Amino acid sequence: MFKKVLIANRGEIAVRIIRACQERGIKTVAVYSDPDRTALHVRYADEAYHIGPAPARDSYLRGDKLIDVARRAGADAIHPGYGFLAENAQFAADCRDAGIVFIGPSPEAIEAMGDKVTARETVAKAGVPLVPGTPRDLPDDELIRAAEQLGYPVLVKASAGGGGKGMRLVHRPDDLISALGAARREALAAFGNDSVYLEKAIEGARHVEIQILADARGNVIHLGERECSIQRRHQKLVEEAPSVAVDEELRQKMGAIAVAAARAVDYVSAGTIEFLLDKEGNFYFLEMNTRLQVEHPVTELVTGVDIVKEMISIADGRRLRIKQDDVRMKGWAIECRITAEDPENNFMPSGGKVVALREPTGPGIRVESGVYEGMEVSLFYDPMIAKLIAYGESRAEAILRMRRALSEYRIAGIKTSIPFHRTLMDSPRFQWGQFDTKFLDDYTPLPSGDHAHYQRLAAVVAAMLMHERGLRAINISHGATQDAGASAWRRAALLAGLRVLP
Amino acid sequence: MFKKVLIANRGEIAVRIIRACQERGIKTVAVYSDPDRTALHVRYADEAYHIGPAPARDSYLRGDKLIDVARRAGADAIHPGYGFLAENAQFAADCRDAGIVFIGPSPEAIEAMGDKVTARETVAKAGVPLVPGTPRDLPDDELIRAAEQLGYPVLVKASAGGGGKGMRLVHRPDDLISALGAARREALAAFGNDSVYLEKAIEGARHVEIQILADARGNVIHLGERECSIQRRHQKLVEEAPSVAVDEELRQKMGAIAVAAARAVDYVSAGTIEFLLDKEGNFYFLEMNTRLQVEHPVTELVTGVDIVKEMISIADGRRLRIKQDDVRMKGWAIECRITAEDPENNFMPSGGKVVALREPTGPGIRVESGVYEGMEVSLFYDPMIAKLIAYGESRAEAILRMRRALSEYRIAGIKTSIPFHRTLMDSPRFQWGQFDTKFLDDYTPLPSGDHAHYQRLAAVVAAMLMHERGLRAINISHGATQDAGASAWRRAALLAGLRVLP
Amino acid sequence: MKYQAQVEDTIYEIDIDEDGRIRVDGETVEASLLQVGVLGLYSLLVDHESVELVVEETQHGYRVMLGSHIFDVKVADERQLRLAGEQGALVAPTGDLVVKAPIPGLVTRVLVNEGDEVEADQPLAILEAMKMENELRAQRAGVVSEIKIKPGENVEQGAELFVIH
Amino acid sequence: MKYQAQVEDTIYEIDIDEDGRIRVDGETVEASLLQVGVLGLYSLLVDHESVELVVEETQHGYRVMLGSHIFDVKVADERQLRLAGEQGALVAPTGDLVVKAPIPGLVTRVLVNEGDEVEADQPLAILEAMKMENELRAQRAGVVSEIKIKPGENVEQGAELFVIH
Repeated sequence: MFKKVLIANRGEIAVRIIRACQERGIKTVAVYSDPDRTALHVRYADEAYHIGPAPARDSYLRGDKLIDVARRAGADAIHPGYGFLAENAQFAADCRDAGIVFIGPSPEAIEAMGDKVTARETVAKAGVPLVPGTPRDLPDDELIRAAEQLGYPVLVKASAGGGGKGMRLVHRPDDLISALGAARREALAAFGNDSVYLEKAIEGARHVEIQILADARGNVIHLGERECSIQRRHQKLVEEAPSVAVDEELRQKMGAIAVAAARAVDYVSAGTIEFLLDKEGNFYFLEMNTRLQVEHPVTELVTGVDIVKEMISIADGRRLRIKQDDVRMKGWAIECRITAEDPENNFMPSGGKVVALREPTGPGIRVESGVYEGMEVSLFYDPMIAKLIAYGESRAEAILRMRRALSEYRIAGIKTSIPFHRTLMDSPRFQWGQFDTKFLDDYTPLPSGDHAHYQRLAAVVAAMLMHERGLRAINISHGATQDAGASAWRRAALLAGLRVLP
Repeated sequence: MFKKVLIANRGEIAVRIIRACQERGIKTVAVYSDPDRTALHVRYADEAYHIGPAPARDSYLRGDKLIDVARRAGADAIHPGYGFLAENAQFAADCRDAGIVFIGPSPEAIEAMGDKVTARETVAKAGVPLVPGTPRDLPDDELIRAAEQLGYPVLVKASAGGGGKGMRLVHRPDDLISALGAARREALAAFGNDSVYLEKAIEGARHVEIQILADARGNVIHLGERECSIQRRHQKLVEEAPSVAVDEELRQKMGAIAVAAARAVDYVSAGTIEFLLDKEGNFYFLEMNTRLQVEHPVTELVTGVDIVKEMISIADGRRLRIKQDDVRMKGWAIECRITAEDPENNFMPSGGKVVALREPTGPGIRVESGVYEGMEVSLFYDPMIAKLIAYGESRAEAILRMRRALSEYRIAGIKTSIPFHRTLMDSPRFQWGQFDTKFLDDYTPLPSGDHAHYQRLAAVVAAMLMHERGLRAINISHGATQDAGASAWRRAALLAGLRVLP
Repeated sequence: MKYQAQVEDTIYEIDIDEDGRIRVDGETVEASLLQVGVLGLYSLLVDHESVELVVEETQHGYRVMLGSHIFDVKVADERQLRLAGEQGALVAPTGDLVVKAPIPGLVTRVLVNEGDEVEADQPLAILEAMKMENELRAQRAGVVSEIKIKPGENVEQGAELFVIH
Repeated sequence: MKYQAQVEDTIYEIDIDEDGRIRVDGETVEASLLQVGVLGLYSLLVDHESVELVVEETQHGYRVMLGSHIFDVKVADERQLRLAGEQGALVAPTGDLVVKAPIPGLVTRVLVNEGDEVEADQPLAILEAMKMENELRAQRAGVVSEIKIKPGENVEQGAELFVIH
């Protein structure tokens, strides 16, 4: 087994990987940019190396520095997490050339699946069903003609990259040109490549993906599906396993197709095949994510498999410890992504200092987090700062636990998606499982019955706080010394039913 | 189902019960003594009522006040947690008389099992094996004669109560009189009753207990065993499920005996039958705990049954949802009790203010806690302030996760048992599962190989902190204003590789 | 001491006497509010109801987060009310509204022209940050009287972008 | 600036120069120590090794908790060392040791008499608190020169119980 693993990432996923290594007795090396000196991943690792200033292109994307640190620290493997260099075939190849194990698939598999058009061609040959679409690299005028043939609505997608960046849904021919422009700009900024292509938009479809595990000895299994339809601007916000739309028969069918797709590129490691699933149970290949996925914990909870530890074993050349027949889904898991965004203001990123933090705990609750008290949430990186996962014996129990846990979660100082998730868990359509990928487009939280009551409490609280401040001012100005004033204020505050902790 | 439940307890167990109620859609009522106004259980409940000053006899033990609050708040049931009034038959009867459901067994069952000598007689008739012992209420001289017949070593035990209070192990006749005196004094102080009795001490035995669930319709099942041999002065410190000493055959045998013991008192609710298990696989009834047990989470994790929710359903008159054949133990769970005690100083209770808190999270980790930042840990109540539970697919994985989680756990401002647990998880005898209830009597932590290294780091840290303070003093005295001084100090501190957050 | 607190469109009259007794619009409430160890986190017991809340100070009062609600409360005391006279202290501000950048970023598009009438919530510009495009919207209706940025400009957090009259 | 730090029986000579470079017993170490948001919690990077620690101030230095270890470090700077002269600043204190009650409780038994010689760790008295009996032990060897309590007395935390010479 590896002696020491370098984690080429930050935030919650770096912490997750460090924990997996510790539980395998493997030493860990963290890397950090300037603002991350006191980040949790730095503190939880055995060693930490500075790799540059805040911008990712000068730090977490600098493959050369990462390989150099791995050499200096004596690390024999690198885990890339997700994002940053996780799906960069060149980096995977550079690791191989440097004699360091890349904990992930081969550069060839990343390459084959990284370009979405090549990926579609490859898996189509293996019998995987595709959404009708265009080749890549077409100029705008040909794309416009192709859109007519596909039929509107169409989806504009970036050839490189993922995560919804550079993606646009177009309903009418009139809007296509501007959408192509915007998508190309976004793709260029995000991936350094403005190539886009078109797909027919499947309406009313769910985003359902299959987790697969493949070892270097030709064993490939799937761990069932995840339901990821709760998306905003193609960014997933809530995921669950299993999916209410998938029965055992469909699960095995999708699983077998996913395994075939992975085999088509001789895939080794953990990976995910994303599908669109329409109302009739037809499913279409979207793309393959050749890396650990943000939402992997929901699969871990329902299958009992530690996906990160399996990735490490696989990279070490070991055989999968489980066979397809051993995989059983039990219970239900839901994940809410906690982002530093303001749900009241169109999910605007919200930086700032975390002045108070309390994470939920208790039965059925798992938190994956990079947040700590005193942390400055930087706008340089992805706004996802933590994940809250609830597990229960049924979907209803998981939702009730999630509601309970969200009500306990306190992050003060920055705005987060927690209030959004609280209203979502109360939404009858969500509770009934009646949603598709467009769910959030026309989602309005139910007016809550306690709004007027809480409004009144907020007013009372504000008056009490102002009253307390007034008493303090009076007592300080009357007191002989500041100390005497403070204790007089304390007395006064106590009279008013208030207490101030030192 | 109940509309509103009053939780007649505090700390982590009150929080645990509030969560179970919330996940069942039941409103909750907390009660609090003076120092508990801002405790987590008060903040997590829907309503909270003050019930008196700090001493438990004036607050949490005042059954009359609790029933009065339940009436005022409109609660239709009371959950007593563990400790306090949980095994007080009079309180259970008073609840019944007041028309409030007591979420626990009948007063008659509590009574029958509460007096240990009666309990032994009752279960013996049902065929449950007993450790040889004396009747209660014998004077010292008859106990001294009886000890000769039983053969040394003998155990002096209090007739009332539990938790190791009033218990003494005696190896030689010479020590018996003083041990009887000490045990009677402790029993009198703890239970208001100085009656004691003797039992033959079973050497090399483990403490293994069986969790049972019984509904009001005559269904009684067991949820397998818990291993609780890691004890200090008869106080459990670490528990696990399953036990390395119990195979499936023994489990079913002990389970069937435990069910028979519960049936002997027409038991309804969750309960635990404690056994001594000797090296040959013989087991002897110790006592029955007629309440929810501190260590119930380890059973919940390996069986998937939420014991607290089941207790609530049972109290509501519902049938058990699971049958004996549905109970399967999967994986391994270990619990460490986090107490406010100083393991470096003979586990002396350690009060004070929690100035910093970070609880571990991540895969396989569950925290049950009543601790929060800013909390004053009071010496009025039990020193157990939280529980850390690790779950894994095997005992080895659970231990490795526990080590990892303990290394993440930070409670600053008070001394806790965390360092003790860290060394215990590193103990080969613990790792091999080779222990009995005497394990801690001659336990010395392995000298850790990193002691000298960490000693040097501690010296460096102290010098750096003193250096920083010196720079601050210089800069403040040189600065024109305090603000300028502070920022000069900040600059100086940065030069020294230090930074001070505002 | 008398206070006026405004939340959204509702104004509450709150009276706290010397013994700390509280009346809200004439109705007595029993309330206890305590900070719980960390900055901004409070436990409120009001007529036995237990509510945990996070409070931040704002220019005119407090931002109170409780449950899944966030309330901006403006609050004024007796003295401020007297100074403000007949109108009350809590009348909505009139005049110019300066729209500032809530995050640092790159202005990729400006969606309005000077002199345009805008509705509340109408998009004004696109700010790119963290590789995502973020719409910046008007907080209230009015006329765009000044535009202080151009597409392609990088702006700091808090930079003034538009004036709405 | 030169420092002397004593942990258990070991004394370290630590030198921190004006640029913040650190030498420990003559050996250069690269170290960065930062407080991380909450009181007493620090992140130390020393020659790339990452250690998180909790620090409390004590009378003569710091109590440092790292890993499962707790170290009481006495530390003195150049000036204190000069004042202390030849002996060094960190010589163990001599004379009387006052044994105080670490917790409030009821004294149920006193196990020594005035004039008794005691070993380090020998039990001195039993204090009952939280319904448990707690042994109070001698921190070091010596002679019990004074006993300030009787069985049956309630003592406050910090109360003086014994003097050991």
